[in-house]
Amino acid sequence: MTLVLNLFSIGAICAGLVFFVAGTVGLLRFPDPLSRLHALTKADNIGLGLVVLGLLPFANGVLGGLKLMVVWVLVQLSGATVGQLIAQSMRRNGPNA
Amino acid sequence: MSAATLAGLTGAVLAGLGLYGFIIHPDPLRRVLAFNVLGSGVFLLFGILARRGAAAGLLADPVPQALVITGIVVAFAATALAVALLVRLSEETGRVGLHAEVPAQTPGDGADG
Amino acid sequence: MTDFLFAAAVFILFMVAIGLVRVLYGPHDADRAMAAQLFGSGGIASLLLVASATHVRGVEDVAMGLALLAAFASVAFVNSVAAAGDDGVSGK
Amino acid sequence: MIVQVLDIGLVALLLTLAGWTILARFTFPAVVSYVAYGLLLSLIWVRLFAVDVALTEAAIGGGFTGVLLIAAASRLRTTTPTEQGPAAPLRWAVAVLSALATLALAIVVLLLPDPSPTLAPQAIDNIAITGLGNPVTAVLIAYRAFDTMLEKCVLVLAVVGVWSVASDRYWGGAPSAPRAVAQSGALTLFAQLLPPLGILIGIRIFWVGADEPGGAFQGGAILAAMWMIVMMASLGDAPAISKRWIRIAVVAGPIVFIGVGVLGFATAGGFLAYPAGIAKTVIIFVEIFMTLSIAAALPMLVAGPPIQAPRL
Repeated sequence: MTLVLNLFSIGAICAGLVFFVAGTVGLLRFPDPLSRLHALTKADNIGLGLVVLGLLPFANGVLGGLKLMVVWVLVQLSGATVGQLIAQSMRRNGPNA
Repeated sequence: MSAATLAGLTGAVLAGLGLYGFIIHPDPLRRVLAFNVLGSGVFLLFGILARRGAAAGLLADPVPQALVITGIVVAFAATALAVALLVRLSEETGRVGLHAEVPAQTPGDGADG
Repeated sequence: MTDFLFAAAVFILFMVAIGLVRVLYGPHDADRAMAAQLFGSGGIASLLLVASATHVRGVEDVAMGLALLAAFASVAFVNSVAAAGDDGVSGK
Repeated sequence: MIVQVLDIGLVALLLTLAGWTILARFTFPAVVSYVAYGLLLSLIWVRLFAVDVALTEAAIGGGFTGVLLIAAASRLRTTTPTEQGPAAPLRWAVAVLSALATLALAIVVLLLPDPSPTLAPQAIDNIAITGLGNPVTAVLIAYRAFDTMLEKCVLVLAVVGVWSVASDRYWGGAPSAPRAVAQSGALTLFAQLLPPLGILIGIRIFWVGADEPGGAFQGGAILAAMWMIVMMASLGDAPAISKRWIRIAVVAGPIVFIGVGVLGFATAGGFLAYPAGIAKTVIIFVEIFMTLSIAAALPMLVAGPPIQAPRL
């Protein structure tokens, strides 16, 4: 059982790592600010979500697991909001203000 | 080398870096930043004292930790005050330097000067 | 397993650190804000991994604090851009 | 092995960000570097097993300092550029001086005894008297209560200082928080969703502070952040500084703290001594007011001096 859980965790966390790589590559390689924004707001949310999923089996009781979920929800909310705001701001004022 | 010693040496480098920036930057906001870097370096030095003082089942000595918490709060209060003064100075004089001999260009209104 | 968690934390930190190049070289201020945002998520992920590997009490609370405040710097950036945009100011 | 890699990586990244903060040519990249630097610092504090400090650094370094400095950087960029920095020879002299300071500190770090003298056993031995379980909170609120009281007074003085920078005609008016010019849908939604969760987390961190990492300052800072996001989204205005409630809220913590301290003469035979038996109740009572004052003072520090004429 532990082995299965460990394998599950390793799988989920590794998948999360891939998304962080994607976020960074997108941020560095995409040609304009809007597509860079697109790359990173997707990547970091899913990446963190998968890492949280992988850590859930080791969570410190129900409360610990709940806290991990709350962290993910909060980052999700922040990422979505910031993505919207920066995009709006660039459309209105240009990327440099 | 233990994590604590590494953090301590980092604190020493940060303090030096902060000191350098604090002296050479003509822009006061950059000096505020440098001063904060200097401060965080000093806090890290407290951090290694706390970590090396692990005893009695605690992973770090609580006294330096409490001092650092107090220090972080006071540093923030000082930063906020400095920033308020800088913003006001630039509104009043239209510049952000600290040199007194440059005459101020048309202050906003005499009553505030 | 502990080693794997540490290694994953190192990897994520390394990845988001590369993204920080955008903070320095921009070219736009929006890119700098984005890089800081990515660094925030990566930092939180590393923190959770380290917490899970070391079993220090209360680290989830630190992660929750960071996650609550993750958007604040970017919101301040967007707000100040909007405020300055009214005056037609540009440049660094 | 991998742990060393992590620690060295963290330190290298921290130094890089500090270097950018100091050496970057323009102010805005320097400020953004500093925000990332603050986030990284709280990771380092976790590695030093100082979770209470990490929480404080997360709230202050990650949140408040970032908002304060980013708003300031963008307001100051409209002013004319400043004078030149010092010439190259002086620059080198300063670099040598700073390197010597670093060297001296590094020698101290390497020469200090390891393990160092510690007060941890005393902190643990006497903690039962306070009724607390978190030794850091015990130091802050009981053993070194005097420091904490003065720190809260510093916060009040800083708020007074920031307010008194105001121009005469605006005295008594409202500051402008670093807020949106117009309401935006996304930000409005965010500022409506975040506070319920954040207030819950803030109160929790305050409450568990007696026994686990957390406490009045960390909890108060998170509550303060929730008030600030409401102002930043233009859903609520910063209060006029002549309002009585904001003034009472800012001074309540230190006043109650000093009051309880003076009562200590009568009940426990000394300033800031807590009566035996009900020490924890008294401590929680003081902490509630301190949390309130912190939640009121921090956003006022970020909002800056009043810039609107008072409505008469």
